[in-house]
Amino acid sequence: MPGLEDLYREIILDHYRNPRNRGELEAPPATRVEGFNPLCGDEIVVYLDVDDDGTIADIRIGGQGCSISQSSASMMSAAVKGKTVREVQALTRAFKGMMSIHESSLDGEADADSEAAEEAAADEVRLGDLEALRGVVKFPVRIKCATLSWNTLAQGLAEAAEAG
Amino acid sequence: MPGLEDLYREIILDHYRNPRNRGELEAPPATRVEGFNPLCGDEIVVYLDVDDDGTIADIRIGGQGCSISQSSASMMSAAVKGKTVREVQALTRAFKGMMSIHESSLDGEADADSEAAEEAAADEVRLGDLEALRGVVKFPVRIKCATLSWNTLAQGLAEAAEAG
Amino acid sequence: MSTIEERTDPIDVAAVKADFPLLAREIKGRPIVYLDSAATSQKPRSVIEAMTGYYETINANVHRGVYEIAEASTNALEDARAATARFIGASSPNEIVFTKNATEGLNLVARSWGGANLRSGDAVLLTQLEHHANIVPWFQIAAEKGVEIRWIPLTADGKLDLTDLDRLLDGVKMVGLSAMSNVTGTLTPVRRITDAAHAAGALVSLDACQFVPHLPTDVAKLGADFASFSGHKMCGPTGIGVLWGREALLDAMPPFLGGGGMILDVSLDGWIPADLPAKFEAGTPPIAEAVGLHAAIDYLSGIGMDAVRRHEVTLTGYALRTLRERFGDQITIHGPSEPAERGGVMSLAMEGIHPHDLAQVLDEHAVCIRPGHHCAKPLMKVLGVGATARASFYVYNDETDVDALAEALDAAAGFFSF
Amino acid sequence: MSTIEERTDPIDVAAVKADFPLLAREIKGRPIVYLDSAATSQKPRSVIEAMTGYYETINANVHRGVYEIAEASTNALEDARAATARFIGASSPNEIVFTKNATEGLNLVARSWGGANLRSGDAVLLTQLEHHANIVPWFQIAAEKGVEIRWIPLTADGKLDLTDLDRLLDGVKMVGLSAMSNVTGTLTPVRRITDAAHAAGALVSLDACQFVPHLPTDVAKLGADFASFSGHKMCGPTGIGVLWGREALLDAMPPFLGGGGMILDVSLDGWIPADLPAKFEAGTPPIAEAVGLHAAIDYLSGIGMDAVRRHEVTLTGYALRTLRERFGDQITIHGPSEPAERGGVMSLAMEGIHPHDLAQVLDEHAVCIRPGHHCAKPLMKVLGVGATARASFYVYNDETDVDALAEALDAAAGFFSF
Ligand SMILES: Cc1ncc(COP(=O)(O)O)c(C=O)c1O
Ligand SMILES: Cc1ncc(COP(=O)(O)O)c(C=O)c1O
Repeated sequence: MPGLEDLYREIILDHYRNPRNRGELEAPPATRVEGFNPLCGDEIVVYLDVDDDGTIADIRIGGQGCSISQSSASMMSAAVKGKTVREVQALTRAFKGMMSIHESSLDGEADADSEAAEEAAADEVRLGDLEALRGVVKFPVRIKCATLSWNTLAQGLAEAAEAG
Repeated sequence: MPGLEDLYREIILDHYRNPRNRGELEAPPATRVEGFNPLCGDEIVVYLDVDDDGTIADIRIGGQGCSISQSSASMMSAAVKGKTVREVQALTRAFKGMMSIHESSLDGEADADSEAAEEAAADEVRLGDLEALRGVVKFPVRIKCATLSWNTLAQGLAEAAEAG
Repeated sequence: MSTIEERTDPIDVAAVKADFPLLAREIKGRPIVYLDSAATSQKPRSVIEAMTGYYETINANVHRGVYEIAEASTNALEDARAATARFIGASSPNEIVFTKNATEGLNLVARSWGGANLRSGDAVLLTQLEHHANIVPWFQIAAEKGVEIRWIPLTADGKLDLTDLDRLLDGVKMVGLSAMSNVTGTLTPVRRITDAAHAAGALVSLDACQFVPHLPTDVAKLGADFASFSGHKMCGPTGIGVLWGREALLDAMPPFLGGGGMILDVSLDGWIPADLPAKFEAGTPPIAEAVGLHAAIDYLSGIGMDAVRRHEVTLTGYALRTLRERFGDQITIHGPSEPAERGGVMSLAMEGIHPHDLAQVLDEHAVCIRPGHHCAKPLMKVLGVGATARASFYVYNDETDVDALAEALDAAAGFFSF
Repeated sequence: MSTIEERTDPIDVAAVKADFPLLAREIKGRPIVYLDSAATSQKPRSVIEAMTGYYETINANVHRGVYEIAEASTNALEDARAATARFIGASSPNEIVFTKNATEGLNLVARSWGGANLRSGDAVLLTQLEHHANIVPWFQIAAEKGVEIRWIPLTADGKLDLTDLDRLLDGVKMVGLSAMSNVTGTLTPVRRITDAAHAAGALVSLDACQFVPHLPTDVAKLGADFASFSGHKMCGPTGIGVLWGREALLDAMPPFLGGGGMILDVSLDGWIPADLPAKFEAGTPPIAEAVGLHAAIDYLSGIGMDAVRRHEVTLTGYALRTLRERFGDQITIHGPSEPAERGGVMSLAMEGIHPHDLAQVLDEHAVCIRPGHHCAKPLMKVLGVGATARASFYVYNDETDVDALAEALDAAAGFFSF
């Protein structure tokens, strides 16, 4: 049986208490996207500044929510800042692959996610600190908390690409 | 336990096979009303010719349905023809009183009906042949078959009164 | 534990019967002969126990709970959705909306799809053998929108008359089609009609109420766009139905009922609907009922839907032969004469005996059939009757039930001939 | 047999608890502490057994069957309707419409009454503590009809601020009012608002979801015009809800869903709706669920709703004292501070711990509470939070449950303070 320490790793609580890149960017020129977790009320706002050469020049995080959603957003912001959009896409696939549950999935996402996992493996992406969130998989209800910021980021990148 | 012979008395089957006053009247001048039993599809059409002095000069019955609804309509037509509207109202109360079930009623009709029974007793109405339908009460599902023609008649009298 | 996993064709009906507690009952001193499965089916022990087990061990509201039984309850609901999707060949659980019954599903299509897509001057095409549940919702939206309702007529033996189909389809945006009549048992040529409808630019909302419980169902092969059915006719509980729809269509449709669970956000100024399938499931869903439906699907799958269908074809053939031989001209059996063209539903007319009276006498013999218009009054008019006496079979019926029916019909004929 | 008929005040909670099979469960090696009855209640054995008994002995479709079990099934449904009418002081069983849940009832009022009676320029008045189920349906019909939505604001301690009530009511045709908040437990002054609404020519649709299960209910005394609630929150099953409405209003309203059972006649040219309550019950109703609801009503009546209410006031008082003493400034308890002004629902905020995380730790202690917005996002905004951690009590909870909650909160505070 998974214990709380599988979920609330030290580094997660650290990001929760001291969130990185917290704040806002003026939008426009930056891109602003909101994400909701309709089940628990978590809200994430991602502000993105993508360079002309496709690099994430700056990122800020707003919103509120539980330790998992907030620390995941914080860790994400640290992980993607300065990376190219392509690199971020590979990282997103890797992260969502890690978050996939291979038991019967709630909404058919699992298959897509496990494909993502394989692609990510092919990308040979290093997750680094993000590995700390691996324990979330043992608490399926919380997976959406951990992926909310990444889904919001993906939407933001799509919007930034359209706008640019 | 009630048996089929309680329901299908000889006289009922006779009225079913040889319905009295079957047919139509030209409407207008006659009043024509339709009644449905939405549960089983029985349909009764009553044609009424009410005199200026409030006597039912003529009545005809159309429609189709089970032996209980058809024989009840036939017996009703025989019982009311030539009677005054007041007499028919008393007879209707007496009949519906007989049809009331004193157990828990399906739709609250029982209370109204048992009041009707008391009033009818006060009226000292003689039901005559209509008594043969008393056994229907033991088959609650069939009560609506027996009362359909009487409800349709009541509606017809109301419409005739308005028109006149 | 199910006792039916190892069964091979033909079905061991005695063993199946033993799975259904109610079928062990006696009525008026005789073993019950239940021939009203078209109205609702009986429930196997495994279904009843699944719901009891749910209430006794994991009952909790779904979706928003973190605690163990709330998570188990959510999983039970979503597992039921996935099982339902597999059972009918849906391409994703997102295509499965749990409703309260088939009627709600058919209304949802008329209101949500119809509300958004029908315009004044459009036409909706129905068949004359539809159940009121696939008629009245279209009347309602048609009155609101100024839409014309057209009808596919019937042949003398109760099949769809498709002679004029292409002309009828002209200008039609939606076809409401029953896959199998609940009165005559007629199996309609669903694929032929869905192909013609799509060619004419129309969609098809299938009333699969009598189909899914009795025949192997693959919505992709049927070619329909929506299909609605009820749990209670397929060995499952009351209080739950299913609407299946193509994901892209459901995605584009506005929500139906509003409330908890179907929103992404609500403020004083407005609201944003949630994604599928939550968008169409406002309020607490029928959770225990979904668990029961799942058990029913497992039960039927254990027997095998092919075996269920074969069994019913054989039994229907036996019934048609028996009744015709025994009662000759005294009996009319509405609908197609070939068992392969129909399901195990037969509407009977006995010379000189009203269906209501017939059912009453049969009840004395513990034979449960249903008299009435069966919520298909337009079809009654076509058949030229006010009501029929309907006997319907399921996987737990066998030849002894048909024999008991014949005996009781004989008794009724005797009773009303004196 | 119920074991509770003889009980007198105070309630023998140990005996009550023993009536609920799920409450005998262990979670992670500890006895379950179920504090989520505002989401759904647990079910006593008598309710579960009533449904099993229904399926095993009289399962049949209702209304149109002549045979013995069909008649028994019909009677069971109508007996449940009559019992429900008595339980809430309705003046006739015709005023009781069985729905799938409270949400459907609230939607029915908005769509059927609102569809027929609201005009562009009219206003609908809601409160800021409404559940989405009494908000979104009004947004939907308002968008269609060009109707203005207004809001009764809240005071700092989560009560309705009625200062401007008369001004707010000007031009209002309908008030949507929760009798008790599912977030703060606030009991609203229903009678005061129904009187003011009627004086202003408006009707009131009451969300009685959290009220009927917990307080003696007399719809006549409350003065409302409609009231909706769910079976599953009052010891009954999922899959059933109740809409009560004044008979004259329901009579005048157009039908909602179309289908079998709600018609008097259907032809190719049109249809005639049936009388109450059939008019609003399209399709096969939740029959087994009505039987379960009836058993739940009998169970609650056996204890006595006065006793239920007194028990919850006492327990809520104990909980408020215990938590305040133990956690002081570390805890915020939203809503009215006096137990008499509230139900047994409390939304907690622990300093520095998000509700979601709190619930997660509590689950380790087998304490079941619910984090989230509780389908009341406008209220969350007023409270200035994204979510709350909600604990809610029912007749089977006692002081040991409150103590277990306090213990677990303590552990959570410890866990997140390192
Ligand atoms: C106040 C209130 N209104 C409405 C509802 C909706 O009830 P249901 O989900 O049973 O339709 C609930 C429960 O979730 C509630 O607490
Ligand atoms: C063909 C058909 N359609 C629709 C229905 C309606 O199903 P339900 O009453 O479960 O909504 C039925 C059953 O009564 C049916 O037989």
